[in-house]
Amino acid sequence: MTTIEYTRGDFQSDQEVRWCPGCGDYTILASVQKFMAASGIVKENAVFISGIGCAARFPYYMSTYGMHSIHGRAPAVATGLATARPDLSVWVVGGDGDMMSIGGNHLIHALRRNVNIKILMFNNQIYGLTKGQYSPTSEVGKRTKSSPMGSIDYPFNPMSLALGAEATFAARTLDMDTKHTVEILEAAYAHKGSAFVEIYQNCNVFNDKAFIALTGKEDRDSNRIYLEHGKPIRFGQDMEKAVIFHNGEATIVDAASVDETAILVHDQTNMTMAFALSRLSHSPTGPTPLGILRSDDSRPTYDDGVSAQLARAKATKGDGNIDDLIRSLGTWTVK
Amino acid sequence: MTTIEYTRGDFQSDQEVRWCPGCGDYTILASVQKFMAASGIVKENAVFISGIGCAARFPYYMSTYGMHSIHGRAPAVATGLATARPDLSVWVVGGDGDMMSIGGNHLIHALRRNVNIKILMFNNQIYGLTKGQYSPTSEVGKRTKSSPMGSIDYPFNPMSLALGAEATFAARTLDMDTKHTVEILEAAYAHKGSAFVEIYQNCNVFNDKAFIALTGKEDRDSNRIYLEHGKPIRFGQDMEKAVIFHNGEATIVDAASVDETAILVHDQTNMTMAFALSRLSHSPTGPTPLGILRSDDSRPTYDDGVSAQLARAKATKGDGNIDDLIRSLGTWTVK
Amino acid sequence: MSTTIEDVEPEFLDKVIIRFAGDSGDGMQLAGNRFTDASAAFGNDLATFPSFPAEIRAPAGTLPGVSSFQVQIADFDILTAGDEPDVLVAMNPAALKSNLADLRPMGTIVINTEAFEERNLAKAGYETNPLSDGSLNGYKVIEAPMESLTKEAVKDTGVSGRDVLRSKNMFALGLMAWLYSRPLEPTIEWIEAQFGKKPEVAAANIATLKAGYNFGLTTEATKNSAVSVKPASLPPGEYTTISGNLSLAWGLIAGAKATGLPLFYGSYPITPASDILHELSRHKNFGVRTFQAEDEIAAISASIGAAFGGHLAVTGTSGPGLALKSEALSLAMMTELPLIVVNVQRGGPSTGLPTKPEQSDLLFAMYGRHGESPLPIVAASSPSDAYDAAIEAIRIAAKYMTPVLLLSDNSVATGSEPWRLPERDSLPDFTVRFATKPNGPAGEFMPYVRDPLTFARQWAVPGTPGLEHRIGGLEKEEVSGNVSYNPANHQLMTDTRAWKVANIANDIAPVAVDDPDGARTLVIGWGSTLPVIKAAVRRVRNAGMPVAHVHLRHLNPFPANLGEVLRSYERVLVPELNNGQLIRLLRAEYLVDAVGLNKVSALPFKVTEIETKIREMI
Amino acid sequence: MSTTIEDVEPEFLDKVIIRFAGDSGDGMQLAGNRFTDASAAFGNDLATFPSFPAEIRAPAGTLPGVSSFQVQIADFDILTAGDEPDVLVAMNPAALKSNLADLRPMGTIVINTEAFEERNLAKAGYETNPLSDGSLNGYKVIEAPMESLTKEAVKDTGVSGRDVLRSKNMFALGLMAWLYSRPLEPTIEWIEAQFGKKPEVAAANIATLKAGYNFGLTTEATKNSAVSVKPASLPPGEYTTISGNLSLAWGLIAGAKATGLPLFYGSYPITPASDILHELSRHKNFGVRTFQAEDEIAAISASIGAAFGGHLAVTGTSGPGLALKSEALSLAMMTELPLIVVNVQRGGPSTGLPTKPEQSDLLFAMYGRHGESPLPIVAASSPSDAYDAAIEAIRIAAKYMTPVLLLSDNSVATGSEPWRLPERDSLPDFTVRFATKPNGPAGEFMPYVRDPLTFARQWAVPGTPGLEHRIGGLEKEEVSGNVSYNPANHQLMTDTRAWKVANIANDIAPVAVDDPDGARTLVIGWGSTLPVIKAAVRRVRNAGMPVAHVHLRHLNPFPANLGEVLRSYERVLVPELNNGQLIRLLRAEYLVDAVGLNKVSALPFKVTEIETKIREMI
Ligand SMILES: Cc1ncc(C[n+]2csc(CCOP(=O)(O)OP(=O)(O)O)c2C)c(N)n1
Ligand SMILES: Cc1ncc(C[n+]2csc(CCOP(=O)(O)OP(=O)(O)O)c2C)c(N)n1
Ligand code: SF4
Ligand code: SF4
Ligand SMILES: [Mg+2]
Ligand SMILES: [Mg+2]
Repeated sequence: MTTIEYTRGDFQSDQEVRWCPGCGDYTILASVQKFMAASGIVKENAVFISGIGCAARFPYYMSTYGMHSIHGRAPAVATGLATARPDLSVWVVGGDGDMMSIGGNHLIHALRRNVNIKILMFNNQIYGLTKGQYSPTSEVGKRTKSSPMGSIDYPFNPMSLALGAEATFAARTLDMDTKHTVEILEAAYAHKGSAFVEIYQNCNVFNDKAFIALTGKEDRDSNRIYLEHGKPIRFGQDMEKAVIFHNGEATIVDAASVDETAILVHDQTNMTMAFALSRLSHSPTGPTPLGILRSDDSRPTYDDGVSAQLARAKATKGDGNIDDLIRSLGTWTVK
Repeated sequence: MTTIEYTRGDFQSDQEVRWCPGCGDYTILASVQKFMAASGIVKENAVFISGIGCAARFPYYMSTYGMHSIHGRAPAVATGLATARPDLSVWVVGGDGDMMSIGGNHLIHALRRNVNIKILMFNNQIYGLTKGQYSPTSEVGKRTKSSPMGSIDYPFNPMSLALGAEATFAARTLDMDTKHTVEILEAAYAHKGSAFVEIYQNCNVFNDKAFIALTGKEDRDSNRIYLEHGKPIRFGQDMEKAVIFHNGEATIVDAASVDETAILVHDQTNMTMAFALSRLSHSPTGPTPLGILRSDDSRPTYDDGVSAQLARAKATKGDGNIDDLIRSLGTWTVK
Repeated sequence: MSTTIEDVEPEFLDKVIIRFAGDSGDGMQLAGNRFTDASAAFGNDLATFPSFPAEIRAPAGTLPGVSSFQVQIADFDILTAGDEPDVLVAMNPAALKSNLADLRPMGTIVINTEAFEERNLAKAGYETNPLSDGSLNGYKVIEAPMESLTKEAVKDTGVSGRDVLRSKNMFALGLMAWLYSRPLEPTIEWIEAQFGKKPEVAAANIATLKAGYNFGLTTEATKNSAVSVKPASLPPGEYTTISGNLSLAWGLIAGAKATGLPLFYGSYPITPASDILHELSRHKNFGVRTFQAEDEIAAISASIGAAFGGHLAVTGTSGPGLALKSEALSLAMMTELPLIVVNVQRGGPSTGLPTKPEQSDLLFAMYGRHGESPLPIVAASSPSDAYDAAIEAIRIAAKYMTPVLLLSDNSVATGSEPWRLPERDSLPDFTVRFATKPNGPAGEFMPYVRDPLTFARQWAVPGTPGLEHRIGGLEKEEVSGNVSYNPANHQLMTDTRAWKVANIANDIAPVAVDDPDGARTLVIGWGSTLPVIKAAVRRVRNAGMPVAHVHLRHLNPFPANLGEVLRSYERVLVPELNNGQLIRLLRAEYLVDAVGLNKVSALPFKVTEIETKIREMI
Repeated sequence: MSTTIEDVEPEFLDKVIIRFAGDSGDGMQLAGNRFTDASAAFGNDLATFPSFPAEIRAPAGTLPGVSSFQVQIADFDILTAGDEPDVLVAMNPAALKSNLADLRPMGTIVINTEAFEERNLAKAGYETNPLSDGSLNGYKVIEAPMESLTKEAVKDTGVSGRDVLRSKNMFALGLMAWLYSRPLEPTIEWIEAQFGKKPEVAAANIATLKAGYNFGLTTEATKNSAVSVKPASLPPGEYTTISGNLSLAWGLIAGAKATGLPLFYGSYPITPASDILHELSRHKNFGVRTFQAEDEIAAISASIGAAFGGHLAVTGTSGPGLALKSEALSLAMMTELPLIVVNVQRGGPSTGLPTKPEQSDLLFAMYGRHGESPLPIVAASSPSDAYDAAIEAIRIAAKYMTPVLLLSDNSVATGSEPWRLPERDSLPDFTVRFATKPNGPAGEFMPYVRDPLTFARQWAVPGTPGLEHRIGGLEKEEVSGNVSYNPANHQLMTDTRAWKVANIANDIAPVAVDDPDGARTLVIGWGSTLPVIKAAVRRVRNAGMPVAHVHLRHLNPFPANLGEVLRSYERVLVPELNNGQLIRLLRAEYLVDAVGLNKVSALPFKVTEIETKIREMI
């Protein structure tokens, strides 16, 4: 494979981008295009599969192969494609409704199977396309058109759900933070197996400022907990906060109040630790972990498993012959 | 409500039980009937909803109200029933395929919503009714009719999945251990909200001895880790093993090798601890936690939330009047 | 790729009146003029009515400062700019306040939400915010934070300072262009010509124009698409103006009330059905429970659960969602529980054209289940008719213990018309009587004992002592309801389920033929084509040619006299917004050589299209 | 409730030969006699052939120790106990070994698995275990651990020691009673009479009998239900005996091979389609990928993904699963990707009667999608025909870039018959040529450029440089494939999709009418009724009355000459195992006053039923 030099523009399609001005989706699109150009992925081998929703219009704006499928089914479509064509780089894009409401089952099964697909969930905590009903990541009490007295649905914590579904890669990033987004995309791509990336995305029309605690000038430094493998978890304006394990739970403390050795050193291969970190925030209104919660390359991928069985079958039985197959139960002849 | 004295027989229906002789489902049926008789639940208020599968024939054998619905949808049917009729005691029964394969999405949504339903998953790690294909809880490498070269699907850990989906109650028990089963059913019933109970169930026809590590005379004592709230976690023939937290993970050690205080004291309200314990075994071939991993009554239930909003709406707006409603946008008169 | 050519549609409209209103600095005259030009380029007849502030320099944001521009567009010769606007664009509270009274009931209001903050509200004399105090309930409101969207849109164009917000009128204009399918090109050309020397201003205006258009597209905004042809004169009575989604929701509340049961509505949002969910969720004081499910399968499954529990259960959706409900609907049929499945049809197949009208789910409603699974189908013919159709669906469901499909479509749902209200206290009585006593020989309850007249089984709800029983999706033994593999029983149950539905033909009104002059040609339709067919028939008759008209409310079973009626005409025309669905049912059932007039272009029929076809046939 | 009355069915069988074989201590004579009596009580004609070990005390488990009992049951007078058994009950390896050679190809073997352990295998002279070495591939094997199931069944009856396993013959008998729908009552009565003095032995025998019956019921065991009427003589050629699920699976492999594409099969297990998944998963050396999905929606979605990737994708299921696939199938239609959807019909609606034959999904296949969503439908008429039907479905799908519905049913799937094999190297060539070059004016790839003859669009697969493009479920602009809201385009695309399917009528064989004598009455059928209709037609003709027969492979579009054929007969009879589905399509399409003969009792037609109806009509 010769390396081709791409620019961001090489990944822009000829279609007008039709999201609302100011929508976080624009920034994510730019980050993905930037990542793609530098990734080394040959353009014709990249495929973006989506469901339905604002986020799910994404494939139209990428000049790669793509499918804007139906609501919730993108992980399943992608599973078939990646299984059939392990030579491709298959990406799934969708919103929180698409992935966690109607598509929840396909998401968790794709994760447990460890199919080699990269799943980007744009979480705006709302149904954008259908004009603003609460989603499975909306906070309790949220008033929307379908919950005029406030939602009583307790939301998922997408990181916890993905980990509970055996995700081998689970990470979180923020639309605005393009640098971090690109880093996470690189890691997801490098990971062997399915990668689940939650991207907090501002819907400035139906759910503006849902992530203000992480994006607002005043709060963002004190609320963004950037995780780095092998590093003690510290954060805050002056790194004055730290995360420790206390009573079996990850807990935030003043760094000064604990011994340096008590501070949790992030180990992205440790499933329980990843889950513990996911519990630090349920909705991003306070300190919230960003980055790779889990990345574990030790589990074989589904598509490799399929390919290996095919190869083994051919090696032991030889290439199938249909004329022999239909005679394999024994034949007789009528003269 | 007057308490009625029931016997187990009062919960047996007139239908012949048609499972294979020796199937673990019989023992579970007996446990449920025993529990019911003593539970204080008025018979006509109990409803059993199931999907499709061997396990899902369950409602026919209970003399309560019941519905044998369609494959995978029982948690959703039950959600509707419990929301409409919070006065009832709604139970869901199904197999590992019914609940975690086709029904996975409804399961996780019922759990996050905390609908007041009690979900019993009979996990035999196989599709019984359709004659023995691997299920989402079957181990990797399993050879079945649909996986002649061995399954390459990494299985769910049902406890981890339930917890990742925000289950407020998650417990595990064993078909054979009727005493423990009844205890867990009691706790599930007492819990406010949705309860997820995984019951390891032997399918002696298509997956015999899957749980032999927990049921075989030789191994069972060394492999059953019975969890009790507030108690240090010790197990083994002579309680010689213990569970501690090590590197952020629950780990099994020789009790003698650690300080008594290092032994994990089970706290069923602690989500991270519950998750950590769920990771002690992925398939029950070695030491496996049994009992209540999580039980937390602090989250309001979905059906209570619905009822409260209805009551509040009536209190503020008064009982709805249809004649006023259709005139609420203003009217005019043609003479 | 060009921006908008692909999206342009020569929209059919009998007439529409649009009023742009804002502060005098908001550029409303310009927006109005551009919209007018784009429509003229399009071949419509037009009349405009600009209105400027009386004071030259009234303070911004106040009532005297409001400037407005009204345009009437029509398919036919018009002389005035019309009276009541159908759509009001309100750029600020003052514009809303001074124009709202003119807007027709159920009209559309496009709101620049960001102008609705305290200072502006106060200037306009509002004490509470009309966006949240419920005072706009009678309208269809499209909210957009136009200022920040404009700012974002022009971000990279180079304009700055005061110029940034200048182009927000273009946002409003773009959004109206989406709603009324006007081309953007003429406006873009005009902008380019106008601001040739200031390319950044031109770019800003174009970017905002497109942003408005795309906002409509992206958020699946639908216009009021019903073509309402007003009768020459309205019969006496009390009236309101109503849209179909609202009247359908109210009909559900009313129908449930008539049965004496609480209403349960399980749904997953989908255009154009979501508003039924929104409306019902506002009426919890009627004991209405709304359940926003994780998907359409859960929505219908939960509704089946609620029906088992004795609620009047309804699940609503549009085409793709109906597809997902198919398996569970078959379960509801087998368990013979009452359930209403509302399907607001939209352009198909697949995701199709979510905001467009089409009548292409009839055969799907009829045959869209595996096995022999017959269900009654009721269709709403107009926005106000949706109320009655909902009540009728509930009557059938509760009386016959069966799921019922209730078909609406985008035109019915989002269109509106005057509705002559039923008298107070005139709600029919469909009181449901649950089983209270065992009906079996051994004192047990047998769920498949049937009423000899309706073939309905008894409804026994959990919580009733002594009636414990189990139902499910495997074939049921007659009477006992136990699982049965008996062949004769399967035949009997299959036949019974078919008879039960067929028999409803005796309990619905025979078709009323509108045939004043003894015609030899019959036009037969269903659903939202009613007003257009009516108008076409009127025109033909006015031209002195007799033609008869039948419009079906019941698509399954057909009214008992339908075959006879069809056979009494020499020629039968079936206009449908699909490729021929009702006509297939009629041909198969009655072997009449009916002729179809079909249109699948995401547009309603034009009166002339039907008129021409009738004339051709006569 | 009585135990079994509900489940008894007066099964229609032309004839079946069953052989019980086991060790002389296994009670096979008794089992055989009881089965015979239960069948006699049932009104069948019978002939039996018991066979005892030659040696009085041959060692247990050895070949000489095998005892067997054969019974032939038929609907008509029979004189001998038959030649080749259809079913062999083998209680141990020796019984299998000494009887297998007699069993007919594709026959059913009921195995007591627990007897197949090393010692017994050795005694019978087996070197490898026939249960796992593949030597039973040509049969339908039902395995049951009869010993432990018997032990469990009798646990509470009080028997102990050697008596415990004594009743395992009753397990085999009960299982056969399920498979052939014999009543249990006569046997229970006999047991009670026989063991009156040993109530615990009676109880043990009854418990085991029921356990065997319930085992069949619970695990959805199906008998070979096809009624195969052998032609008087077979044409010369090489033959094998094949069941429909197998031949369909092989046809898929062959058809994919013909296209030159790898086969992808996405499925979720469901009776009676699961065996297609099982069979395909065994042939990975053909490059076949099988994907056991989490549900039917994922199964079809993954198949669509594989199709997009250039695989020959197939998804298989039965009724309830087809319902779940409806929405995604519409996406496949809109994206115009080739895809085969196999539907093995079973008794419906809802969960219905999963192990029973029915033809009640035809209208669902035809109309089971929202919007205008036409798809070709191909049906298999017999077990061997399923091979050809699968190849034909693939031909159409690949050539026309369209999903195709391939209908089978329980009779075709689980039945078996002699199959004249195609010559070696006779596989047709359907080689698919993917797009390799841009086709747009600006050097881009336009996915909706169509072939002028087939209307098929081009298939460009990811990985091909320069052909990057996007497809999806929103309406597509002709040629470019961009999203389009244009009305004229929607009409055009709707029409094109309809034409594309209708046009296939010109590419399929005209219907061949079997009418040697110039009849005035035509019988027209589809699917698994073929052999029965053929036999009925033969009988009528033998009685000297002319009657014509047409059997349809293509249900949509119909062959081009069908209308003409239908109109050339005075009377048309349409026998179907449903409430009248093909007949509705024929009446709507051709306005012929056809008459239906319908049966929905989970049983195939009897030859006499059709014969009588034809005689009535002539
Ligand atoms: C089967 C089906 N049900 C419902 C819909 C309507 N629908 C489209 S997108 C959507 C949810 C959008 O929310 P999300 O996935 O969070 O995406 P966002 O628009 O917020 O990016 C819904 C309910 C549909 N298109 N198909
Ligand atoms: C829609 C649908 N798909 C598939 C099936 C076939 N089916 C019935 S039960 C079952 C799985 C059974 O496994 P499980 O849920 O684990 O229950 P068990 O029989 O093991 O108790 C399947 C695939 C069905 N009935 N309906
Ligand atoms: S509605 Fe929200 S998510 Fe959708 S495009 Fe607009 S801002 Fe973005
Ligand atoms: S197949 Fe397995 S799970 Fe089903 S009844 Fe038999 S032993 Fe139980
Ligand atoms: Mg969203
Ligand atoms: Mg199971």
